[in-house]
Amino acid sequence: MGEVNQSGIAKFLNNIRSLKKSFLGSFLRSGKPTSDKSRAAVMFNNFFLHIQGVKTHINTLRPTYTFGFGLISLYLLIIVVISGVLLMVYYNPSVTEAYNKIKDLKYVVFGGNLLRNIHKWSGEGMIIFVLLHMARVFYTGSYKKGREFNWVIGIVLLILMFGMNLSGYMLPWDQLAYWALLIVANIINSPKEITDSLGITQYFDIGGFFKELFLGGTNPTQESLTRVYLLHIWLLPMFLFLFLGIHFWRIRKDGGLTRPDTFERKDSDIYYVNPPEKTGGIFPTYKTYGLMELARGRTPAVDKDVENTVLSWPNLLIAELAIFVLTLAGVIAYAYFVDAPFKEPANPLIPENPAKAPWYFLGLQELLSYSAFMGGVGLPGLALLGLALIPYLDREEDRVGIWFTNRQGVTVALQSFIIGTIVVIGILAFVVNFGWFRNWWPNVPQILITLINPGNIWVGFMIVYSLFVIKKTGSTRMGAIALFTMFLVSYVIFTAMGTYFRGPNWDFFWSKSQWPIH
Amino acid sequence: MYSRFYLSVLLISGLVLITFLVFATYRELNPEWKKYQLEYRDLLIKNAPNEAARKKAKSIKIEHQQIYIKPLKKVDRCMNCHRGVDDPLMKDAKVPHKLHSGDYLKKHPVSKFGCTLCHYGQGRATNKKDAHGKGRDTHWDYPLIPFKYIQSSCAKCHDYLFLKDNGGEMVVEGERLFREKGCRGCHKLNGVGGDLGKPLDIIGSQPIAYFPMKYVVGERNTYNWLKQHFLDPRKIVPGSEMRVFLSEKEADLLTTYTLTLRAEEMPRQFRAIRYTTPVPKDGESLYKMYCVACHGNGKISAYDEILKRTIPAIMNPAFLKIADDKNLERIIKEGRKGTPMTSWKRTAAGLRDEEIRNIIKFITKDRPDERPEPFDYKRFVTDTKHGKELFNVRCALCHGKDGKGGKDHLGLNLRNPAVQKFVDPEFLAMTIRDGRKGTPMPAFGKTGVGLSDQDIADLVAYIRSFSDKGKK
Amino acid sequence: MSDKNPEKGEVSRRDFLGLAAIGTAVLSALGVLAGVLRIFKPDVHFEESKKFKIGKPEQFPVGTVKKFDDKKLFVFSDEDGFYAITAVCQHLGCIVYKTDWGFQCPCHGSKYDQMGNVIGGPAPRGLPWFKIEQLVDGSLVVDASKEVPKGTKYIYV
Amino acid sequence: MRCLRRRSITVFLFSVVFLTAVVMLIIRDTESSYAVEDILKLGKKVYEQRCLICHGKDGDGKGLVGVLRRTELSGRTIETLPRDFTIGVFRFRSTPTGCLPTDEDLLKIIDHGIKRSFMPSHKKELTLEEKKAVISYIKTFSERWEEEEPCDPIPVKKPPWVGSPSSIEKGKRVYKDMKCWECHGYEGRGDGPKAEKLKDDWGKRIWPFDFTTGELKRGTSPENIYITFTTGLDGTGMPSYEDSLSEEDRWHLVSYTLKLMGMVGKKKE
Repeated sequence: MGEVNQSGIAKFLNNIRSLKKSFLGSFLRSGKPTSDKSRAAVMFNNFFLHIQGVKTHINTLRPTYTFGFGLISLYLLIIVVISGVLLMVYYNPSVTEAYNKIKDLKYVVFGGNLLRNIHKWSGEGMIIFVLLHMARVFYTGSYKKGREFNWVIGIVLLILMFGMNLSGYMLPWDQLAYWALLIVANIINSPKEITDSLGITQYFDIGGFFKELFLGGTNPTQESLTRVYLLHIWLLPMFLFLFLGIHFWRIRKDGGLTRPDTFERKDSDIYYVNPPEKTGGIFPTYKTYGLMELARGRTPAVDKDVENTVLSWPNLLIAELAIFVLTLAGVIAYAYFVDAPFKEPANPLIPENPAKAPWYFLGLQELLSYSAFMGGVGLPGLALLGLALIPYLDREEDRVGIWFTNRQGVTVALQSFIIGTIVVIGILAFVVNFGWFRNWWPNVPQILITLINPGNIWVGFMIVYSLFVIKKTGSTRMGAIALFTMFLVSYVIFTAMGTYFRGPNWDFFWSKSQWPIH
Repeated sequence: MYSRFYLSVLLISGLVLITFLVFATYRELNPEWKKYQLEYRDLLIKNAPNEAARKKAKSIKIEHQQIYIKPLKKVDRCMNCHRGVDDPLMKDAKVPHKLHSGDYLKKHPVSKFGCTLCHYGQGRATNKKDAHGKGRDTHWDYPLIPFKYIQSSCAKCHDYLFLKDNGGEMVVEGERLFREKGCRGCHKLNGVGGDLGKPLDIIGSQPIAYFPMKYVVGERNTYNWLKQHFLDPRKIVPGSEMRVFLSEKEADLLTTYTLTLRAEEMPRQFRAIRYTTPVPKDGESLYKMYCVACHGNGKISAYDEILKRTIPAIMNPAFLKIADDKNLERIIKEGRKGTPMTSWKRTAAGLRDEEIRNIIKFITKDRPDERPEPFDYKRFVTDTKHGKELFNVRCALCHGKDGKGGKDHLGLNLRNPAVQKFVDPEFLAMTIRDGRKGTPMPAFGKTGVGLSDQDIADLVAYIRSFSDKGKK
Repeated sequence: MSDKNPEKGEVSRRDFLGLAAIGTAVLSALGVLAGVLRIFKPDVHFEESKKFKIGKPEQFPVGTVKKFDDKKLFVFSDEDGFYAITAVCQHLGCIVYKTDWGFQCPCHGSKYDQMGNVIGGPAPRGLPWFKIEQLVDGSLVVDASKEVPKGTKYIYV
Repeated sequence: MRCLRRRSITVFLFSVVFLTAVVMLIIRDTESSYAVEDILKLGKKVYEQRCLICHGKDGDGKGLVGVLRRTELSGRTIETLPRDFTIGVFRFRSTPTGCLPTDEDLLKIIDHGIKRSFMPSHKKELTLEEKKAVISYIKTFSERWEEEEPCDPIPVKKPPWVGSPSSIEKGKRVYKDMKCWECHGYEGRGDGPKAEKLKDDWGKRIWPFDFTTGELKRGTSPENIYITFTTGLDGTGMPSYEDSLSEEDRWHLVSYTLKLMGMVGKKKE
């Protein structure tokens, strides 16, 4: 017995002595990644890393291919989540307290102001980088060859991200928040414009229904703040992460990032990757495709261009880490210098003049100033639908993974950029100088304005022009490039118009210094 | 070994990140108020009367100073910089370390009242610019109140009788001016007053955005708006019809008083109201409160550029001679539509019948004893056509061709429904016959221009026919 | 089973059972969804009543306009009677202000005439007029949930 | 729609020109047919109907209406008496200081009235012949009209740079150098140090013009301001600057006056 006891205790002591080693061993099961095998195993066995392939294509690592836009968006999201959770420590979604809490955060919480700035700017940075990411995916034709649905998921993520930003904008309960909330609520209400024209509002008030759902009443109150808070911290993030999971899962299933069918390794790639070791290792490059030795898959995948892949550990991970630190440094530097806006406490009696939505919606607000329904629901809906349908309407599969597909693509993109800029600015200049129907015939029925307004004309022009491009070039991809370029151009120009050139009463001003003081 | 590009990116961004983290930490650790507190400690050490005090001063902690006033839900962090505000040793120090002037703090301990209760400013803020609320980018509606208006804060808790002898003269004087300049002729306060201007009940606590700041000179805050608009209403609000002509000092007094009109009410334990100030009920005071802004002393009738019309002289003996009390009461009670004269009855502007009677008593105190010779309008058979001809020659010069008076016309509006409805022909006829001595209205009867009674009757008939036409 | 007259559209017993089961599941899911949506809409909103007293008719002398700031409402009184027009811009809900010629919205420049009809800007519809009622005690009540046609004026004692 | 309106405007203008021509022909015809006595008789009739009530039976400005009062924007009440024709001194002339006005000057006043003084416009009420008659009648009140002849009017030609910022700046200097502010005040509010005790030639209290209050009495136009500087306002404290200021400086002063009146140099809203 004693002997057994002794040996038991000895074992136990032994276990204690080797605790560090065994714990780390259970944690890092593949040991220090020194060989190619163990490097692969690290990727394989780790929950967080296994979403990435063991090997990564060099094309993916070339910074000029992706510019890391998607990755930066993801990191911004991570920063947003962490800073958001920290902000929740102090924030209180109450109309009487929210404002004071944020003032306190600014004045007496260590780093509170910086934290808020980081949260705000990384949230808004996401908009920019998600759009850039979208542009990259589009211009490299990466929505094709089985990635169609992932593009649609991306659109869903885009909407959710806008929703997150918008709902966050309303939480400080200052003048900006209150009036933005009211404007958004009325955008939701804008189908009324159609039901009114048809005379069926009384029976079928869909706009009013959703507005009420959103506000929890008819005016922004505590109920609205509670609902917006719920949206911001729970509902939208939940769906965002759900769809984000699907997004990543699909990338992996679709074989990683797109790349040209005929990939040529350049000498300069040596700067971006740690070149594969030609000798030793378990993957003789001449012998096998993929990870047959490790993966219990059904068949080895062909067509993987395995000669041009490198191990993800460390090549991919070091790139990802670099971009993460770059993102964080950028956000903190920006947040150090620029404070997030925060105005007077909400006052339902005195509207801001001009009452502007957050900047990323000012393009919409410009459209809204022509017709509430079209600007708020019709055109954005159409744009999102059009974006989502692009992969299904353009099914040419050659030269995927190359920026602008070919020389013609560059030309078409450039042409649409120039024509789009001219036409959008022309339309805006016309509207600013001459007004629209209501200025000429005050009694024009609303349905006519809803149907024919500058926004609709622009969208109509975009569609006609891209059809024209399709006809001229005989390629749907070219039409898609034209359409998407024009979409981007108009988003930027309309947003700039709303942000910089619209002042009190939504009048045109060359600069903010010309605004009448009120 | 690893890729050079990403490693250099990692290195550079890592360095940038660390730099900014260090910067941010430094900024957080060295807020503006720390400098002031260190200065304060040095001052304490320097001024210490004995060794013990010096030792104590040396051990003073540099930390956040905060006053939380629970019943008011107020948080004041002003003492972060103004730590010496209740320290008698700091009597001769410079601002911000100076001891609070006067002996106010004896009865208003900082720990109970805080600072922003009287001085305004943003109590939560911890840097000078935000705390003082100066400039538009601080986004604070109640910036630090200028010293000359500070007494307005006293009226939050004290009554006028108390303030009169205890350092609140400006409020008391302002209140007197407010009454005597006839502000309530146009502005409602507590539901009593005219309808021309905005109600003033919470004007002092309105946010800055409520005031059109376009023409305000200097800092754009409520205080400057109020004062500059008292000095020249039309400069601040173009086209304003406010009739107020004040000296610089009077404008300051009125600003002080206006700032006491606030929405929030102090909790009971803060208030020290012992007496309610009696509201004057005599005719003269009431006349000043409600009538003087337009009618002035009531003796002269002059064309007014501001209201773009001639303001009648209501205390002119010639007018009083023919206007009896009943007539006056009706005019005051119903007002005159189409003119700035509002209806003053209980349910409109809020004057009680008794008060209106007192005003009439005051107006008619100079009424001559003799009564005018009656005209007896009813005995005439009138001819409006002839009246019209006469009107166009005799009356149109001043009253306008259509009898409407108005801009650049000396005469009053004769088409006014109130004139048509309430003024009896007898009154009109007598006015035309005898004129209004002391005003430009001449006597058209035998003593003056020389119209016959029949002519006058025709004129009256014509004037009274306006209302018939108006209806068609 | 499925090869039994599929062209005739007949459904076998088992298919029917499957369809019915799935249909029921879908229906109940829809029902649950509707119930969940209903949660968002309380029977009464936690806000001020849409009906409010504005005072006795005598308080509105003929020819006056009163703005009720907190109710976002203009009450007019003229020879023909009383009428109430909302101060909420029908475009995106800002608060309009009164001008000589009508109403102006500061946010997107909508303009309305004296009657509340749109005369400029993006507003899709005119400012609604609200119903005015009179209580037994004589005071007027505006019901902001009930619109009336433009030009409806109320005459009360 | 627009085309139609333009056509109707053309038709309207044409008929106006035509009618005016006809009326002028008729007037010229009838004018000569009146003898001097008849003219005076007509003048007297018109005067008694329209002028007597203010200007008095003897043209001494002491009519039944008496003093006219007016409260300006600044709150000061100005008392005006109707013009006394017996002295034969007139303010609003186009002739040099000390001179009698021309008939055209008087006609202009009768036609347009005097702003801010309750002298109404008689343009529509009287025919040209009646106006001329009444002018002749007014001239009988003072002996000056028999003794003197009106001088020649001063020509007015507005330079194009009036109202420009540099001109305003120069005008401001002139305003300062010529001590305009002594009466009119530093900001043109008519509240200069001398304004308190200003009296006219007959010892009646008068007030310097407050530029912020509105229109000039003779009508606000750069030309009218210039003519006021040049001719002075006889009988008041406003002297003629014909000799003491160059024509250019006077125009600069006009620019500055317009600025004070808020008519130029204002930021566009």
